[in-house]
Amino acid sequence: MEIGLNHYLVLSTILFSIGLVGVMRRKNLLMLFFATEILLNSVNIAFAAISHYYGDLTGQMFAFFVIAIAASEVAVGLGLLIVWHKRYNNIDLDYLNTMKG
Amino acid sequence: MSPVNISVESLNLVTLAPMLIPIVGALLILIIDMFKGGLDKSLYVMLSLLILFIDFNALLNSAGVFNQNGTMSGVFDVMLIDGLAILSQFIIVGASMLFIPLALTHKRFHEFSYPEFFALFLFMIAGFQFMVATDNLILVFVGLETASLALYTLIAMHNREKSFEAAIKYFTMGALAAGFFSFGAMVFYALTGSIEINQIAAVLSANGYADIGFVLIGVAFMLASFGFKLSMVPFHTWTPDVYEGSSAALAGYMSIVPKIAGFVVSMRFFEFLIHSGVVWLEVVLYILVVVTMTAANIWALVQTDVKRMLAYSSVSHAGFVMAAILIGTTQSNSALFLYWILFSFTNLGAFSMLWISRQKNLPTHQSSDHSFEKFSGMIKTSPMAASVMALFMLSLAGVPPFALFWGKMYMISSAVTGGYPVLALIMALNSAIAGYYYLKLIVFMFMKEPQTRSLGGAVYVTNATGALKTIIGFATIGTIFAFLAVNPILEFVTSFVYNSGY
Amino acid sequence: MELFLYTALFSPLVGSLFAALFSMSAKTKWAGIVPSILLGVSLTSSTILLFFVLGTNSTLHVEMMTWMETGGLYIPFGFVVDQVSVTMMMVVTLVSTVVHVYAIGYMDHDKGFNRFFAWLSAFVFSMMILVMSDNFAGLFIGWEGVGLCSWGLIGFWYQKESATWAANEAFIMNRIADLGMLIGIFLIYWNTGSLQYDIVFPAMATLDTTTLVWIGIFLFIGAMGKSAQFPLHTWLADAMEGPTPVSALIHAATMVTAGVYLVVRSNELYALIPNVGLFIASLGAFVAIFAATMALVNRDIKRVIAYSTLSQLGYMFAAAGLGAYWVALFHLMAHAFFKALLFLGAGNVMHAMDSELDPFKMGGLGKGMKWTMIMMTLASVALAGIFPLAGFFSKDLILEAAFVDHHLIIYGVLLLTAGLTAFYSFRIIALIFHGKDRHTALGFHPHEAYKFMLIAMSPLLLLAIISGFLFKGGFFEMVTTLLPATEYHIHDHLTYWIMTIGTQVFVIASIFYAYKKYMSPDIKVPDGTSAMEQSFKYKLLINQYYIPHFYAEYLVKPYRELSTIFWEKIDMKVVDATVDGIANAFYTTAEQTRGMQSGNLSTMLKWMVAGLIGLLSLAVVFGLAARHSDSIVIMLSGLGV
Amino acid sequence: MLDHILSILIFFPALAGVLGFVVHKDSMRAYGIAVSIIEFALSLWLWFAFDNGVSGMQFMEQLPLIPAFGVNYILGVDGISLFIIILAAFFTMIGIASLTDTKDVKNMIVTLLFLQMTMVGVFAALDAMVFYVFWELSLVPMLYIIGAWGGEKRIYASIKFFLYTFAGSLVMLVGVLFMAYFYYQATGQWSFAILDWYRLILPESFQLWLFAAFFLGFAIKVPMFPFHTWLPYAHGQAPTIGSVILAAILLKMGTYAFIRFSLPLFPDASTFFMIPIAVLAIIMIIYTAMVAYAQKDVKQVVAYSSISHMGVIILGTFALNVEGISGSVFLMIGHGVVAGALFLLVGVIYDRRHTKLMSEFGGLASVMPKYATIFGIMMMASVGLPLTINFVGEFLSLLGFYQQSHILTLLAGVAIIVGAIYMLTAYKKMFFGKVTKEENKHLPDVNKRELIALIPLVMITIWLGIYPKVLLGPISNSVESIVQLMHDKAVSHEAKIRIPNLSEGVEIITISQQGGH
Amino acid sequence: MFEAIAFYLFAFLTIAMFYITVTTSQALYALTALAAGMIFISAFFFILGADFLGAVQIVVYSGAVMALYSFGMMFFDTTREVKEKQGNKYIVVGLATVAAVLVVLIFSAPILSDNIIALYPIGEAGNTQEVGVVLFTKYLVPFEVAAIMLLVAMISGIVLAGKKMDASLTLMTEKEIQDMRKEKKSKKALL
Repeated sequence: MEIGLNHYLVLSTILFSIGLVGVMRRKNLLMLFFATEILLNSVNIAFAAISHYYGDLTGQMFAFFVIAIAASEVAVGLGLLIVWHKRYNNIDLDYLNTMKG
Repeated sequence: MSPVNISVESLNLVTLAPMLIPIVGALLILIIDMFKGGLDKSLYVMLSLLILFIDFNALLNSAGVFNQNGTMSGVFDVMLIDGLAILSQFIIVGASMLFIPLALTHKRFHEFSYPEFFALFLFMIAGFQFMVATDNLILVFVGLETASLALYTLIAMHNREKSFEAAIKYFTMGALAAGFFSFGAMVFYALTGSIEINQIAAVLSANGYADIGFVLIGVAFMLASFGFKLSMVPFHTWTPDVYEGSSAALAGYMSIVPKIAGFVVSMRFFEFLIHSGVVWLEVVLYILVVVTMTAANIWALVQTDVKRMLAYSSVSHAGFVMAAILIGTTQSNSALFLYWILFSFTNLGAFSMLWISRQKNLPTHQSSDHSFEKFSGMIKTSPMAASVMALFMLSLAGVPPFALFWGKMYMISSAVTGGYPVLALIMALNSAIAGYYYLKLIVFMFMKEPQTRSLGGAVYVTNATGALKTIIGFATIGTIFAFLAVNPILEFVTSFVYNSGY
Repeated sequence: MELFLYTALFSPLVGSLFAALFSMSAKTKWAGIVPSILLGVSLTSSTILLFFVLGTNSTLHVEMMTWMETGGLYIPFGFVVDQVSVTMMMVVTLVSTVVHVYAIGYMDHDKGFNRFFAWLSAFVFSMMILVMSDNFAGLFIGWEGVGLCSWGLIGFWYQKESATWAANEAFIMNRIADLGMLIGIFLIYWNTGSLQYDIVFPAMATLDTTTLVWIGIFLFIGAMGKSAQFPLHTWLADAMEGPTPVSALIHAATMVTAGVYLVVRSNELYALIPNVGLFIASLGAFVAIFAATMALVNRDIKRVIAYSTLSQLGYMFAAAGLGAYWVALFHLMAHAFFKALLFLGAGNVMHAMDSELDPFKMGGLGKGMKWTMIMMTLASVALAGIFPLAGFFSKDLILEAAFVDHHLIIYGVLLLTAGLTAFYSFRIIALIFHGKDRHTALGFHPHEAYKFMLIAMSPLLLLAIISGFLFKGGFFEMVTTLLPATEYHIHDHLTYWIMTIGTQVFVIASIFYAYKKYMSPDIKVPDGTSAMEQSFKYKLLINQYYIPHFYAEYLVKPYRELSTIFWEKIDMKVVDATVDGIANAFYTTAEQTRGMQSGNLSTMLKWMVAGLIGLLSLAVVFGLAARHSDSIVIMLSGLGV
Repeated sequence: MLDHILSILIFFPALAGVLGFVVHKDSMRAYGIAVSIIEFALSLWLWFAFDNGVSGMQFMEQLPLIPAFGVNYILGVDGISLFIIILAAFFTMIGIASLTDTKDVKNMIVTLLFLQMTMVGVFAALDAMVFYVFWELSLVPMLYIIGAWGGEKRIYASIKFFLYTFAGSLVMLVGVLFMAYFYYQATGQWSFAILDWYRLILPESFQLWLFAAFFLGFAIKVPMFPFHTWLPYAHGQAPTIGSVILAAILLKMGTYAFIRFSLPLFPDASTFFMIPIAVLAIIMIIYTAMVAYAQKDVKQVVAYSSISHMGVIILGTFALNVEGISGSVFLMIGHGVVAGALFLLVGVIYDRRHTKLMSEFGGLASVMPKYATIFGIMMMASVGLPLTINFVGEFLSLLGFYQQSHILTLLAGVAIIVGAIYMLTAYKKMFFGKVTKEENKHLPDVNKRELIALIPLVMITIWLGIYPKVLLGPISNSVESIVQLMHDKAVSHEAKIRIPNLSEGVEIITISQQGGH
Repeated sequence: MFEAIAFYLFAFLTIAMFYITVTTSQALYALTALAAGMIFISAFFFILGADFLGAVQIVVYSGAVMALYSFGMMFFDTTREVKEKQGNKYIVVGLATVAAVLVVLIFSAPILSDNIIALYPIGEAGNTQEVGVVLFTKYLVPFEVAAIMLLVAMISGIVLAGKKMDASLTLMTEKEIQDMRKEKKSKKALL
């Protein structure tokens, strides 16, 4: 049977949803960041697939930039985590609770 | 594969000029720091100011060109310099110019002691400028992320618990929003094979919106993503925490610049959908606008910290302005810019007032940096500062003839002319609700007794320097005499918006 | 002549202002003398005007200045001296002059001497405006003005709770009537386009009857208040809390007759609506007997006289209602003289008895107060209508008028009232001046009033005696140039004589009965134990038919309670609470939902996802609906939507 | 200078207020008095220069403000606004002159001067947006006055005052914008000039909605039942000067706006809503009078009496004929004088005893005879005794409305009864009877400073009661032109009948509505 | 056929890997599973003919990003089991499932891709070269901006994670700052 664009889109969606689960349930910030990577990666599959089926390079470009963005985010995110961890010696988001209301 | 032949003229590189200037400036700062460390912040402030000044002039130049030739595109049609781009860049750069002198505080704060702060700041401006000056979703995304990443760092550099917490929260939610954005872009790419908004619009209308389900999915993701950036309820949850965590000056800045960038992109993206009669979007935007305005307003009622209250208030203002995109007429879009220009004066002024009263350590009677109690009886100890603060509050509440009233008035008028009478009414009534919390501060300042009279008025100007006072003076004059400026601004804005086809 | 007009009108005002200058300083004789002299001036001017009117048989009409002018409305301060108003002017100035002079003595020891004269003269001024105005609005000025002065004078002794209460009652009750009057004025304006007498009355003829009836009724409501007709009569008896000269001037001679004056003045209107006239007459007759019955048992001299006034006002209205306007006016004049005299006499008695008013505690006062006794007796004779005193002529005419017009019930009632009048008048005369001395035992040492007070009263005495037979003819001549000149002659001479003599006999019999009953040495100060006092009739009468009680219980109290309910329950708990409730609703919602901002990053992320899901579900619903819109339309149409 | 006298009248106090910051605290009162006397003199000059024969606007000024959106700075006065402006200047003067030892007197006077600017501005503005600006701005100084110098619950009262009126006027703003939009639709030009709007005839259905929007803003300001509950709080908590100005001037903004906007812009809607509004007005009159009767605090009595009187003003306004409207305008001035004076009088006793409860007094007439006299005169004026200022207005208002409805006028006329009830009762409680409280036995009578403020008010009360023509002439002149305008503009048959036609054949230029909404 | 098998195989693998990533309580497992999932994704890229993208995926993600994360993990000492307080699981799973179902519902429908013009059609010249051309013409500006972004990220990383953030000037009083400055100077002088 033919694998069509829809297959890839559905796969992408499923992966994205897994990412969402991760984002929502993770309390450890580092592992939460993993989930955000999943989000971006799932979209990349779709981009590549669309690019393939439409015969258009733009999708690959987008995927390329998404990767770049993901990488930058990791850098900044880790930086933030490190500075937090140095001070408070944990990376559990339940401790981020000084502000509310 | 044929070789690529491109003439430099066709690239229209001048369109890049306004963005390149801050980038070059940022690099300059980094280089200066490399050669000679430990220079005083005043140098960097002035340097940044100068760079922004040049940037502003470049924008003036673009504006002149736009006036003559209309919309420009450049560098393989990635750059799109239309009226919206120019107007929003004016706001971005102008607000930045007002913001940067706020670094010259009397007290020492962590971030300003490091030149990286200024470099990142300029990079961020460039990021926002790129974001608004294109209709290519890739560049929007990249510009947005450049700016956001820099912004997260700027927040964290304030270097205390709340600021880290704020930065992490902002960052994490930003990452999720980035995911939404890319997914939304993907859906539209799947639908139209393009990631340029013009192209998307053209293909969609050529298809007659046959795949309305897909369109709506894409719009939903896009709305969620911009909803985060523009702090629409329920994507707004970061706003109060982040504003509270960052320094007052930066919070004021955040309430203006990132949002105008977001508004411009949303305008580009949603306007054509609204005009194509996507009823769903109208309904959803209507709900979002109303809920954002109202909910943020009522949450602001119960705040105990002025900065947090202002955070909710700026959420509400954003909701108010979002109505412009829903209404989608030239008048409403002009109203958006008018509103935001006036808002930036007032809001920056208000946050600056908080900024000059920022103490390093909290006295016992204060529950937070800018708790309402702190301002008790301010009129008795420092009447001038209290009057100015009250002025900003009244302006935010929309009491005429202060700046924001004109924006509100024009915005409501655009709702009226756009055929949204009920929305106009809701907007008006929300202003009334908002009146309460702005008044609350006035009540504390003017009608209560000072808690510690011994301190005198010093506590309210502990951070004041000539630079800060100048900025506040600017904002004050702008707020009071806005009625003189409204006409030129309005004419300018309307012609730009109209000539960009919005 | 205009000069005299203005002099007559404004002298009292000048006097009032003069006295008012001293109203906050210690008593000075001048504050009494100057207004009295100025009233004398006013009296003189009025007299000159009277002779002018009589002599030239013309009227004087001046317009001082514009008062209000807007739209179609034009109201000047205009004054007219014609036969009717000049009569009133004479009565007013004459009685007031007498009362002023009398009051100099009467109020001699009062701290508020100066204030008293300020009020009293102001009253005269208002009354003059009332009678002299050439339009309804001006009349209304005077109307309210006398009300104000009446308020100030009834409540003159403001330390007394009962006095201030009575003052307020009088004012408020008059206001109720004034509303009627005001509505009448509005009706007149919107139907005739003016308020000037000389425009309004000719125009009346062209109006339809319904309108006229309404105008007539509303104006009469106004008159009812001022003249204390049922059911607005209770204030008059309570008004006796004021100093006695006030009662004499305001509540006997002048102000209370303003209502009669109004009806007389509007005779052209009432002539067009005889049904209303009949109603007025019936009400008048009813009030006449109603008040007389209350006077029978009352144990307060002044109140008895007040009820008598009320009763006589009933007579006047009966006359006016029957179209005998000149008769009404004539009785008004005669009544003013003898009733003022009666009051002033009562004042003397009060003065002598240290403000004691219960005649049962007096008795035998005639010995020490001869002149007072004579004056009061003569006044009572006049009141009773014995030939040849004033009352005979005026009252008899009213009876005749009723008889001639074949209103026999009214006639009967009025006749009966005449007998009652005689009885109660002489009841108090007998109790006060005759019989056993009961006051010495109670520690009173009565003495006669100042000479000049008695002298001041003498003109009234004279007029009470002679005004009837001396003036009747001339009066008729004069006023009938303005008023309908109906002569009431019973053509059958026999009937006439039977009636006249019969009435006289009846009245005299009543007098003798009164003397007989109340001169007996057995009279004691009643202590509420006698069988008579226990009887229902007595209780009904002494409690004024329970009408004041009814008002207090069923009007005043509910009003107060309703006011409190309005304030505490409705204004605070409903109206204001709604407003606050709306505000609080926002606040409470905020308090309850602020938990959404838990500050926990995970929750925030969940909210974001939830928002996305919300949008997505809307999108899917809408997308499916759009995709299947055709089938949905079919389904809906199948459901009959 | 006469060309710009209105601008001078508006901005002179504001400028003086700004400069006032420099003046030393001890000399501030003198400064305030001097400034307000100059302002009052200027307003009198305006009156002097005013041409009584002209029914339209005079001393017009026009400056572009936001021409792109049709907002212009247009000023002008006619017979309706002229006297309220003078009254505003007068009361500011009286108010400052009668200021007792207030704390922070400097702030108070500066605030008052700013307040004066907004008050004059409201009545002089002929551009809806400028009008709105001053209308809203007037809330701010008042908020401060109540909130900073008020009684125990001053903050609650001031916020309630501000928010309530603010909310109402925001709805009104929507109405204003709609109106401008309709004008734009009809003519293709934006304009907020009232005189331009006068020439626009709207279909009745539009009128009804717009009328409702304007009504809410105005009704809260007046305040009409059931939007009145802010007023007792505001009055109860405000310092004397605040109450005086609130009652004398600020409330008049609402009724003035009815005449300036609602009537001529929406004649059909005015006719349509006439009866419901009259019913509301009657409820105001009777109900609040009864509530006033139940009060224990004399200031609240006066406060509720204000509402009751405003009801009569509303009734007169909606008589839609010259008599009624002239009467209501006159009553605005009359009630301003009388209510202002009564609040001043309450202030006098409050200064001495620091209580306003009537049960604390009694028998004051013998202790303070002058005070009792002046109070009595003002009370009688409030009750509407002829030859006092209030009577003229009440009489004309009721007279006017009688043409429209007999039975409602009869009900409204109950005002003169219930008014007498609460006023006389209050007076009796305070002044009559014996002096029971020891503290009251040696109260000083009104002093010179208080007399300076009160005597002119008494004189005006009586002078204008006897000779109202000086005011009534110009007022009815201008009212006539408004009534004629309404008649000419009226679309519905009902309105044509209800609104009298004063002169046949006068045609105004009308622009009919093109295209629906 | 091969394509289908490959698709389903890798689809299963990626889903499994990512599932592990979001559910396991062992940080190390999560990291490893994430890395594996990334590599499996690159397989899709190769299947879809996006060779360059596949390479970048492996290099950037599996290489750079993963390396960063593992450094981070060592720093945070999260190699042992991670304890996380879980709130309401149903919300999490429910929301995600609903999202998936909704989107899949729409996505299962075919896209009507009329009127689509490929702006940069994939030619015969080989993926990498084509990508290069497009990247350096059309997407030159985004590319350069991305460079800036990486620079920003770098600066941010250095600023945040470096020593500069150790002492907070925001919280210190002026006097403490003066003292610290002096101390630093004296240290430098000693060195």
